[in-house]
Amino acid sequence: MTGMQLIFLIAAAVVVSSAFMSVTSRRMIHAALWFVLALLGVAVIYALLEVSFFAVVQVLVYVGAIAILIIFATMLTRRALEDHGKQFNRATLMTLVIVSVIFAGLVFSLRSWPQIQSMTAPLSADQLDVGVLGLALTAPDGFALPFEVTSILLLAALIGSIYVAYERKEKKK
Amino acid sequence: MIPLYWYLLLAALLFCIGLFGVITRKNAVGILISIELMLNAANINLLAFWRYLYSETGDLRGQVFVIIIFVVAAAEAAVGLAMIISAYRQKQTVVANEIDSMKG
Amino acid sequence: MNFIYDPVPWVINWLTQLLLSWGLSENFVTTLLYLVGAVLICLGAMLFTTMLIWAERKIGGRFQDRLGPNRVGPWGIFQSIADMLKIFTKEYINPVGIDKIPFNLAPILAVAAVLAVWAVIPFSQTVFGSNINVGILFIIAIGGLGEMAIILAGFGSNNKYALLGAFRAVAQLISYEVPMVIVLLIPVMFSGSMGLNDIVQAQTIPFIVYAPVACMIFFICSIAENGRAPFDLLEADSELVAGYNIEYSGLKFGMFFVADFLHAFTSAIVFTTIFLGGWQGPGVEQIPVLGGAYMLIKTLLVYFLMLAIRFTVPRFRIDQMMALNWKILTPLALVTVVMTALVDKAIPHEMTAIRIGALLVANLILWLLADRMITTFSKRNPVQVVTGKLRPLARPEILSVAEKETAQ
Amino acid sequence: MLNEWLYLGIFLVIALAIPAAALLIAGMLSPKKPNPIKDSTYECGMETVGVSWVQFKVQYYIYGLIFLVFDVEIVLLYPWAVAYNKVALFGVIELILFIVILASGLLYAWRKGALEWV
Repeated sequence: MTGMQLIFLIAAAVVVSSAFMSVTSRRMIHAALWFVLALLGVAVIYALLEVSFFAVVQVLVYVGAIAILIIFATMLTRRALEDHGKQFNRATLMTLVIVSVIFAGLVFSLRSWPQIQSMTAPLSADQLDVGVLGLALTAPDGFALPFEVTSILLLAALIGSIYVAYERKEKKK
Repeated sequence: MIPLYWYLLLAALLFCIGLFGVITRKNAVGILISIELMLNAANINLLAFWRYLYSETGDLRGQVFVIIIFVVAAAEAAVGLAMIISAYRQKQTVVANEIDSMKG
Repeated sequence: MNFIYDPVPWVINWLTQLLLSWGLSENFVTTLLYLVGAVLICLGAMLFTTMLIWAERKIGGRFQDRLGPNRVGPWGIFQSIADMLKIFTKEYINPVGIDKIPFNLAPILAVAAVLAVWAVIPFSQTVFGSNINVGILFIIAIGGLGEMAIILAGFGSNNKYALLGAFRAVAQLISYEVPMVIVLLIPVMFSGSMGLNDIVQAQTIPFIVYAPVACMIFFICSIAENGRAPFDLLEADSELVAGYNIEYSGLKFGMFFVADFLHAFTSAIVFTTIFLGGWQGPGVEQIPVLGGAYMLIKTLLVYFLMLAIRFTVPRFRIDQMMALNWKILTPLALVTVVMTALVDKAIPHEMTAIRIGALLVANLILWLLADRMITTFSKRNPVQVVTGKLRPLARPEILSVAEKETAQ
Repeated sequence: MLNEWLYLGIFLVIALAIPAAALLIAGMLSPKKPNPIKDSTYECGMETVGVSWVQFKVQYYIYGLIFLVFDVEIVLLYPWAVAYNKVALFGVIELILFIVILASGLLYAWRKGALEWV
């Protein structure tokens, strides 16, 4: 076993266990904190894949922004269902069975796939260059249109969520 | 080196945990967290496939897809949480089953 | 390689040869050297901080016409060591109802989030930890971990004020991250890389010369990210009890304290690296060790400037602070990026002098325009008048404008 | 690249370990004499009323929201900035379009009054 595999296994164990804790813990704020740990583990996985840009963006966007937003929202809605009451609905056992079946199916289909054992060489400096991605994102025959569309999607999300979340003044008075 | 299927197994496991959370969680914020976990699983898959099968060909579709998923995840978190907050303000609950009518 | 001209790589080289000659594997030697380097840098930064605390108190004293620490040792130079001994032996108080793991993790994470920035800083041409190709984003991302530490502290303390302080702090930090992230696009555009050493290498003429507006915005934002005056609302003792760290005692509080000072110095280093040319200076090509000296001098100058601002400028109100960020800095940063991209593209790259001149002029024009607009805006909306009664104001000329408004 | 990440990983572990070790040592040196008054929640001498989980106003969420959208968009511009010297004028126009879309979001928030700290 090489050092890299060891690091992968540790990171994967952290990801899986903290993801599990985050979907099962009672208090929502704990769930959010476990979620953060899972995200950091995923960032380590990205670093092992040598996609540094995405490893850093994972921390920046998920941990630095989305997780903080989730924590803010948890604080805003905490009066309901925080420590008391059941956190899960009745179908828990049934769901467990279904999810296990799905997982078994995924593993089975992976086993029958020919390229499953593929290995890879370290990336060359050219492939590591983030600028290549930038060029592809702005080239007219590349991904320029999807890139602009994402910005419109975010604009729509911003306007929509401010409209929904913002307390109207006249209601308060 | 790490074989490809390790990444795929991890992603599958993460996806199933997320799915479990989405179905069983009562708290709407919890459901959102679970969805984000599933999106992360998809991202691991996309990047692993790009790295192992497409990195030599100069095909960047895998990476661009991940970028778009980041954007979608951000938009989803923003709008989803805003709706949860709004629903909480109207009905004082974050239990997904109880927010079943959209009428204010 | 000469020991006197470039000592650190010389030592590293010698150590590598020595360890390899003992028959250790190459990977193991690399890992071991990385470990030693990391420990040295972290410990060095922490110990340096204790000296900085003394310097800051001394300089702060002089700014405010006091003596500052003057009892322990000559000029009170051992004051920090005495404080350190004291804080090491103080009791940890664990208040009722704390959430143990977040409560204890928060001070560790607060320090680690600042220390980690030092991993990517180039100290001289040949001495840098990691010239990772996403260095700038790494620094910003690590800042996100600092926010997480604040949230952990606020939530773990089981105290209303701590939680409220934490939320205010996080709101401030994330807000000021926005113009900072926007403005950092400009050095990346000029140098064509996100690696910090590449950015320094590109600065034969420091970026402050031809991106002064970006530089100014970054400077303001990094002061705000430190939570120092005039942006010290996070621990404004007259408003909040003490902010998110209210329930901490002993060295756990000390860790937040250290993180605060270390953060200020770290932002001075980052500022030097990104806008002042880092280790660049006359003669570094021949004698790389000079680069370290240039770096230190520049950083200390920036740090002194930060101290000067801290000890002279009064504090913002929170609404003013947020307005400054969202209504002035963010739009200005967006305009700066667009303008820089256009001007830089318009003039061919070979005409360096003209390009730099044009960028400088464009920046100055932008600065004047922004200043004009802010002045007009603030004249038009002078003060918030509270139900017909005027607040006492420090600047009478604004008062007269406000009076005119109410008279109409 | 993996070597750079190895260094970063080691550095992060050390950066976590040093403060943790300091806290542990101080914990061994320091006295432990808890009593109920000392351990009570500090609220300027007042008795604590209710749980610490006060309700927060939505303004924090709004700032978080605008921050999230800006952060994601700008971070996606970084690959563009790295490639800046190689992109044609079309790339710059695209940037302007991108930033105009972003700025209109900010303008909406401004008009809506979502940027005011009330």
